[in-house]
Amino acid sequence: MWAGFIFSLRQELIVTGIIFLLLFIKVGATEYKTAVILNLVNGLLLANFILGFIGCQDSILFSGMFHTNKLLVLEKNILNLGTLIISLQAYDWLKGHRQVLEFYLLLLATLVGFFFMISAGNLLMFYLGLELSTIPLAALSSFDLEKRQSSEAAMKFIMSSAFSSALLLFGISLLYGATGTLDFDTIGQRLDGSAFQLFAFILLLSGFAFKISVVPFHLWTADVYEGSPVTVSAYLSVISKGAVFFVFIQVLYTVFKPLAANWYRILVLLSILTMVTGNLFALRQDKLKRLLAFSSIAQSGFILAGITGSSRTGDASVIYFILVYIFSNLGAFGVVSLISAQTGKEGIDDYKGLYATNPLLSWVMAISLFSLAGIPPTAGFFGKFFLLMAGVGKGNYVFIGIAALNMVISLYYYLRVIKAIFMESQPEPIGKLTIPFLPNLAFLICVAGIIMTGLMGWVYDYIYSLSIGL
Amino acid sequence: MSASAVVFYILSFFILAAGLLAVASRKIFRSAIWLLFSLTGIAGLYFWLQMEFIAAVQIVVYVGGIVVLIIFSIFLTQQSGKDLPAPVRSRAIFSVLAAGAGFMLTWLMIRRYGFHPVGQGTIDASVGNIGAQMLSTSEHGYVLPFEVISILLLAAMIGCIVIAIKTKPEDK
Amino acid sequence: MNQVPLSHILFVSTALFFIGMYGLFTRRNMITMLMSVELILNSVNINFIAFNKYLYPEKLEGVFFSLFIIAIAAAEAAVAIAIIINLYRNLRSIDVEDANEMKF
Amino acid sequence: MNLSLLVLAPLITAVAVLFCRGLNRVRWVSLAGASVQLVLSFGLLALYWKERAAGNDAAMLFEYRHAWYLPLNIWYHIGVDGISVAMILLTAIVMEAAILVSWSIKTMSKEFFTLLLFLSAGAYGFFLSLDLFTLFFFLEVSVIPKFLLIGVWGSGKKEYSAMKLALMLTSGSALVFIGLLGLYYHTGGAGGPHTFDWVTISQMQFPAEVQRVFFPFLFAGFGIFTALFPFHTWVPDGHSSAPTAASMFLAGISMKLGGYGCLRVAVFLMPDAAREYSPLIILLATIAIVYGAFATMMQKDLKYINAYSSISHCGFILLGIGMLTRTAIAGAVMQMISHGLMTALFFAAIGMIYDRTHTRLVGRLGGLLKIMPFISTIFVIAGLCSLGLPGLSGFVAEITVFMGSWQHAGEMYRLATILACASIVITAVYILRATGQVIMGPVREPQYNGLADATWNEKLAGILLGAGIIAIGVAPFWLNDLLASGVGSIMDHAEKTSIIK
Amino acid sequence: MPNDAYIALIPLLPLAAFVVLGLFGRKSLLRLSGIIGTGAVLISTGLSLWTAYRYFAACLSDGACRLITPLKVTWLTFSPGLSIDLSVILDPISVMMIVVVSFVSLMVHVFSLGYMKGETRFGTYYAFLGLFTFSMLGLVLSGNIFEIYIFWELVGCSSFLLIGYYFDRPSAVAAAKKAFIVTRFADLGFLVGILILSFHAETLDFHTLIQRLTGPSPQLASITRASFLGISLLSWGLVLVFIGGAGKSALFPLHIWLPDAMEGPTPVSALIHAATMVVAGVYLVARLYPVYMFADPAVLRVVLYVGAFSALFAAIVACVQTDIKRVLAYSTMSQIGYMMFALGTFQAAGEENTLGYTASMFHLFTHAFFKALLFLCAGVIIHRVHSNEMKDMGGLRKLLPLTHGCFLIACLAIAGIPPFSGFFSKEEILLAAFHANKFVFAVGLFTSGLTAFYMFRLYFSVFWRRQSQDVGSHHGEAPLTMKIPLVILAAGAIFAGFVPFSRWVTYDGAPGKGQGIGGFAIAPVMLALLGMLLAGFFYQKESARPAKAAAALGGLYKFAYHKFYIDEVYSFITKKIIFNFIGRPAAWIDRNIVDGFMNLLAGVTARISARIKGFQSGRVQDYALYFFAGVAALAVLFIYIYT
Repeated sequence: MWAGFIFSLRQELIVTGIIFLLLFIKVGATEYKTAVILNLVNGLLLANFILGFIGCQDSILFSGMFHTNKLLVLEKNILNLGTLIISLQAYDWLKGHRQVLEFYLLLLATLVGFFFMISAGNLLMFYLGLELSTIPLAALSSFDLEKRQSSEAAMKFIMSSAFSSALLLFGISLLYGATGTLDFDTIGQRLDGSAFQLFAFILLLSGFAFKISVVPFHLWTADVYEGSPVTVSAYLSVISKGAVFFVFIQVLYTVFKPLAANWYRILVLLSILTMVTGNLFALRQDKLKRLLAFSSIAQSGFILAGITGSSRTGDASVIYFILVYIFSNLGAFGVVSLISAQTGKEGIDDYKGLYATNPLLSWVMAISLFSLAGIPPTAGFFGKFFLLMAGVGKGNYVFIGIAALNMVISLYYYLRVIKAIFMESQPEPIGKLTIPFLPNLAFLICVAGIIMTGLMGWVYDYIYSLSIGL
Repeated sequence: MSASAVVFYILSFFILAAGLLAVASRKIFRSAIWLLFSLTGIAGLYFWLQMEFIAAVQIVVYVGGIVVLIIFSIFLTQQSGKDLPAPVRSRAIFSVLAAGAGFMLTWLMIRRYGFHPVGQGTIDASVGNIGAQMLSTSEHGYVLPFEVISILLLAAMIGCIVIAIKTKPEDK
Repeated sequence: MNQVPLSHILFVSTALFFIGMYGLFTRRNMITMLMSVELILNSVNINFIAFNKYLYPEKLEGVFFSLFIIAIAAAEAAVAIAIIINLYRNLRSIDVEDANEMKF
Repeated sequence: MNLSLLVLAPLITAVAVLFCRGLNRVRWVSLAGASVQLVLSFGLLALYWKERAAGNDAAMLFEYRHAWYLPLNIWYHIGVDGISVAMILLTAIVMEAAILVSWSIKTMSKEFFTLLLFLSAGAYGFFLSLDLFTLFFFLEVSVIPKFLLIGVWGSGKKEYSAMKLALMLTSGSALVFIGLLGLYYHTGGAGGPHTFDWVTISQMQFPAEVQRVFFPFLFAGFGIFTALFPFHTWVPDGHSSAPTAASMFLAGISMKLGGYGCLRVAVFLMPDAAREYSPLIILLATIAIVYGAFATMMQKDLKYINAYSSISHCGFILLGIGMLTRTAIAGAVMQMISHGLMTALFFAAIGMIYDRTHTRLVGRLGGLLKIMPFISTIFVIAGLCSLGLPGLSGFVAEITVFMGSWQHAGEMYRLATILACASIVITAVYILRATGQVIMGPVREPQYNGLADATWNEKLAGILLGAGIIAIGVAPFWLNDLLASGVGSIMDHAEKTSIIK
Repeated sequence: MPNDAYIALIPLLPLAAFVVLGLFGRKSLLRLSGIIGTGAVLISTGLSLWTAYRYFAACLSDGACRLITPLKVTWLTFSPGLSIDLSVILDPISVMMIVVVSFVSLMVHVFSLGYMKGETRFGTYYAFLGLFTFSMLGLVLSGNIFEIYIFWELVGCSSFLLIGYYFDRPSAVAAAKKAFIVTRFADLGFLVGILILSFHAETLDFHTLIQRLTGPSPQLASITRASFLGISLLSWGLVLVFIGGAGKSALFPLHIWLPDAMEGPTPVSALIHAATMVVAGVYLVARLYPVYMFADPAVLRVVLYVGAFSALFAAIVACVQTDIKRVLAYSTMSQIGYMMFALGTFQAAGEENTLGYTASMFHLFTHAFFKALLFLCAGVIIHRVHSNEMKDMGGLRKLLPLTHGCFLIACLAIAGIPPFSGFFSKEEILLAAFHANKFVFAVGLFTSGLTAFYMFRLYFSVFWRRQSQDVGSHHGEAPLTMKIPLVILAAGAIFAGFVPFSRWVTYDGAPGKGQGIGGFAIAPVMLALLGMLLAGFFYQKESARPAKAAAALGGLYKFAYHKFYIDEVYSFITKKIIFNFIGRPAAWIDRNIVDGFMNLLAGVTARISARIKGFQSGRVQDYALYFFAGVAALAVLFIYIYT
């Protein structure tokens, strides 16, 4: 029995194990070399990622608080992969940082939080997972300790998320009052679509919406992304968002199935708002991180569109897109991170003439942005296509038309960056940068992922075989 | 109206009034003290609800922990005696409107929804029961959340240390 | 206590919730904002306890939930205060209006 | 024949180019790759003829299917009919010529050739696709290479043009996208799965209201690619800012993607709607033809002249498609090929002139015939082809469109045909103005006197395209035969599935 | 006649010359190009004559000329029945035309050997000549209406290339452009005409087309039933085809290109703009003559009046021009007007009159000789004087005796003095006109007087007027290669009239009756003599008489001198109206309205984006407020409104 227990919980346990290992090093060792630690951690993360693949069994533990099945394991593996890439990319930045161990402790704590959130079988576990992933993240936002912007970002993040989880909690409490249970399965049976439950649901939804930066709950996003260290922004934009999306879709499709007609309308509205607002704001940004922040908001809108499809295709497309999105967004953030760590430059104008000095970085950036924009042959194209394809499954062509239009708008600002990199020049372009091995590896993974994921249909097939529909 | 009810209404009034003063007072210390009162009032409410353990936790954590922390940080960051800046006018108006309208809306929802007690049993919120459930892995066992929150607290602690600790300026 | 209907308790919690929200919206001092958050969380706690007590007494779900909320509120407050203090070091102010360097 | 080779050949070449060192090797590898494409496409032509001669009268030959996204029923499905073979041939010729004229690219030549080859892979894929998803995939593939080619190696307000082109073309794809999804979700009516498969869809009948809703999306979407009025404004800026090879590709191939898509997807799959919307199509096409021609008259920059004239000429494609008669559609396809060759040649000549004189302004050029007879000759050939001189491909195509259009007996259609015919006069005016100014007349600037004529590679490019033009112009019957079965099946389909009529 | 496929060689040989010279004529074959071009045409001419001999011999033996289609290749199929076939047909007029074309072309080729000697683009010149000869021969041999259109365009193109031969002269370039565009404009009519006729006749083949549109057939019924603006489509089609012909044949008002076309080398003018291409319009109408006859008589009346007016108009203008080639150009226009109105005489008076057809073709035939001769003579003169202006000439009869003689013969021929060739054909035309329409007859008569006047005005001005003149440093009149063609053509100009034309060339192939001219000829000849005398009176010696006469005529003279300001009207319409009111607005609209709209969309998006930036105020409390507002809005919206 214990073997089954451990096996089912192995992803959480491994990460927790790494946390404790690091904690012991922190407490035990007095002198250590940052580079060694970084290599060690990355090795452990790699091992973690690989171990994630060893089989899986569907099980429900702790009297329904913890679920696991192939889909959830896959989702966690996706997050593992993203974390690994981020960690590799953070190499440059962390090498100059003194609290490397703490960084990883916090980061992995959030990862564990996401895992528990994904596996949560009741609202309490969900809430704990959410907080476990939020509170350390707020601390991480502040990790550029001397930078005022970093502190400001952390403050905005913790205040906003405190407020949002307060609303979420209020929603949960009302839901509890209405149904008498915290258990996901039981809640689903007791929903009747009354106004009160709907209200509770909207409060709950706002909590989710906050995490995935859905307009109008997105306002923290840009400021926090801009102020936080690039690595943390990247983590926020892909891992945090991806994990919450995983849970969100699970919750919508199973727990709130009885309210499907209601949330469909809400999501359509929010999706449109999110895409439009995200794009309109992204249009006028001059700083890359901020631009990527708004772009990630717009991407959330597209993902919502996929969710509205309420079908297996929808679920599969969302998961697939998040996988693709991890590669693409991390490719872009990786470049920003590297350049920011080595030169401190983060404005679009600073990137003018980058191609002349750093062709490799430029191509990584370009390919990632193309993928974000949904241009073939990058995987982003497939991801967006399937999302919207799922979204249109309900016959709402106007909605998808707006989405398609938004893809055009989004192309504009992605191309602005490309334009700066490839076509424009400036008197003092960013000099030739050396790319250490680990970030280089990360870029390789991202680019390979961007190019291969789309062309190899079996990835989607596999996800589809696990996915659920309404 | 029974004495119990009277106690409840007095407690309620106390909680709300203290809460209101906590968010309205221009003196930050007073504000903190009003918060303390309000939280204590809530602990009283828990007592009134016969949730002694929760009430105890409320007092220990909030009154003994959080409020102290807050006061401590006030000392760190604030020159005492100075009035807090007045809220931005327009935001104050909108906030009143939002909070008021939100309250109306929520209250309307709650009022309309007839809550029906489903279970018949009585609640056993004794320390022993809570403790047993907290560490149980079987039905109604909360060992997993308990473990999770321990990681959370650990992480929070590390976070606080990293952020708040005064690092010595690196070899300049 | 049976003479007090559930809705009255809920009234208290809801009112507290929005009082806290009002505070969060208007208090310019970050620490007082944090205090407002605590009020909100407490209102939620009251909800959970009341529901558990009044409606679903056979399980202790509400009680446990509020216990965890209390713990998390503490952790959150701690981290938030750490962040605020760090911000104060950089900004020499804890007026939230001053922390708007990043916008638009 | 394994058709995927056509897509793979340029891709492999592109990768090979990336690993080349030195300008010369980059050039030669690219040229070799393009030549392989050329050989492959001629081989395809031969095999196609052989197959047809052997009596294989399947609609599509050399079909190949491979499951791609099985849960969504998306397949990689390719195959050719006469129309695709012709378009592939066109692509191969234009690519070869484009590589040849790009010999002078020295900055970032590796990237340039890679992108160019990438473009051609997209075009082949598009023309081969029998699955609408694959088709859309390849349609979109080319957006970014175009953007980069224009923006990096272009001239003038290149960034603006590149951006405009990318955005407008993507808008077109967005429309196509909605149309495709509409089709997809209305397939599988009999309980079968939804499908993107062109062959399967072509055996279905969509209800009239479905066609009515989604036809405009598909047609306008593809129309944007082929300069459908009023969505043509990317054409002048895009073409004129692009480097020579990219202009050649843009005008020669890229605009044809739209025409091909209109025909293959919009009209073929929704014939009833096509019939219903044909007055509108005709109206827009006529406006494009006449108005484009008049606008061309006022242009002063050679590239703008050719770009605007492309709008006018592509109007013929849409006119032919909109007329929905067998001859008109055959004419439209011929016009695609003819215009592809002709405009590529024109841009090549303009590029060569610009390389030497560093100006494209008509007013600053003059008397080039004396200095560079070869370039002038291909310029004149392209010009004459453009104004529809018999013996060159333009004539064949336009005449076929006119004959076909006239067969549509509605009065407004007749009027449109006459107006379209009238454009040949305007075309003559602007072509002769340009020729008269640039090629003829006294040498305008003394420094032009020492300029050299075309180099071997430029000559080869000119001869290749010119040979294509003349081959079609002198002996159009082979092209006509090649296209006949494809056009025939389109028309048969259009007649068979007509439910509104 | 079996085994007639060799006829295809007649046009193909010059084409081969074009291809060879076009590819290699610039460098390697530069020297040889004259020989190659001339050789090819020589063989063609031989074949043409042989063909003509065989064909007319067959006519004689059969009693009637038949239509023969020795060759037919499908070139482009539009739809069943409608296909462009490259075919070769032989009938009296096509046979007559190949003789004329190849013969004149040969003369010009030979003449150019001397005339163009030393040109750097000698090879190109012969290449273009070859292209033209090919196209023209193809045109006359066409058996398919679209085929004729193809060659029609090709002759237009080669005309363009040859007019613009001196491409570094802006005037030549302008003239070439003008010629192309004006004829293109007319071709538009031709094209639409073809579309109309072929659509209803369901064929492009001349023979079938004529059969279907002249006899009772469903096709005829359909085309006469269909009408536009109250006129049947048959009439429309024919009028449009006629417009095409009128453009090529420089009939009023589409004549403006012809005088300018004289910018080309003079032998080219002789070939293209005098003898062959410009009569293509006449040939086209003649080819469709049965249909014209069958259709609404109003159509032929259009032909009649346009022809007559052009004849008169051009003659008047020719009287006052000072450029020798322009005089000849207007004279050409006038003569073509003759041919055209001769075609129009049918049915004009309400009775059948097929003489006009034969007369027209006859005049076309004779005109080719004397007009080519005139131009070649003009070529010799210009070659010698290095000027086109009559004022630079005078008294050349001593200097250029042979040319003088030939020129005189040609003038007499064109003036219609017996027994020169022009006499016969012109009398026949006048006779036809006399039977058809007295008014047109009067115009023709008057024009014939004018013709004599302006030709002899030219003659006297060039060869007499002054004593003698010493120009240039050449010795001798001209090289042999230039003289031989003059002599041969002069012989043609003298004797062509004696060809028993009406026996062979009739509209239905049956031998004509050969009406006697007899006494009818007196009036025209007298009038011609009067014109000659008048010219002699004014121009034989240098005097003030012309100036006085001009002063006396005043405005009319000035008007005629400026060609009645037709060019100015055209340039006003094109430059001012079309460019300013259509072209410029179109370009402007495109940049500012259509494109502006696209840019506006982008601008609006950017504007909205700038407007809403305030939401992202950077204040966390605002964010919370919006957050809660969002929740409240969602709640209200989806709980109370959308349920």
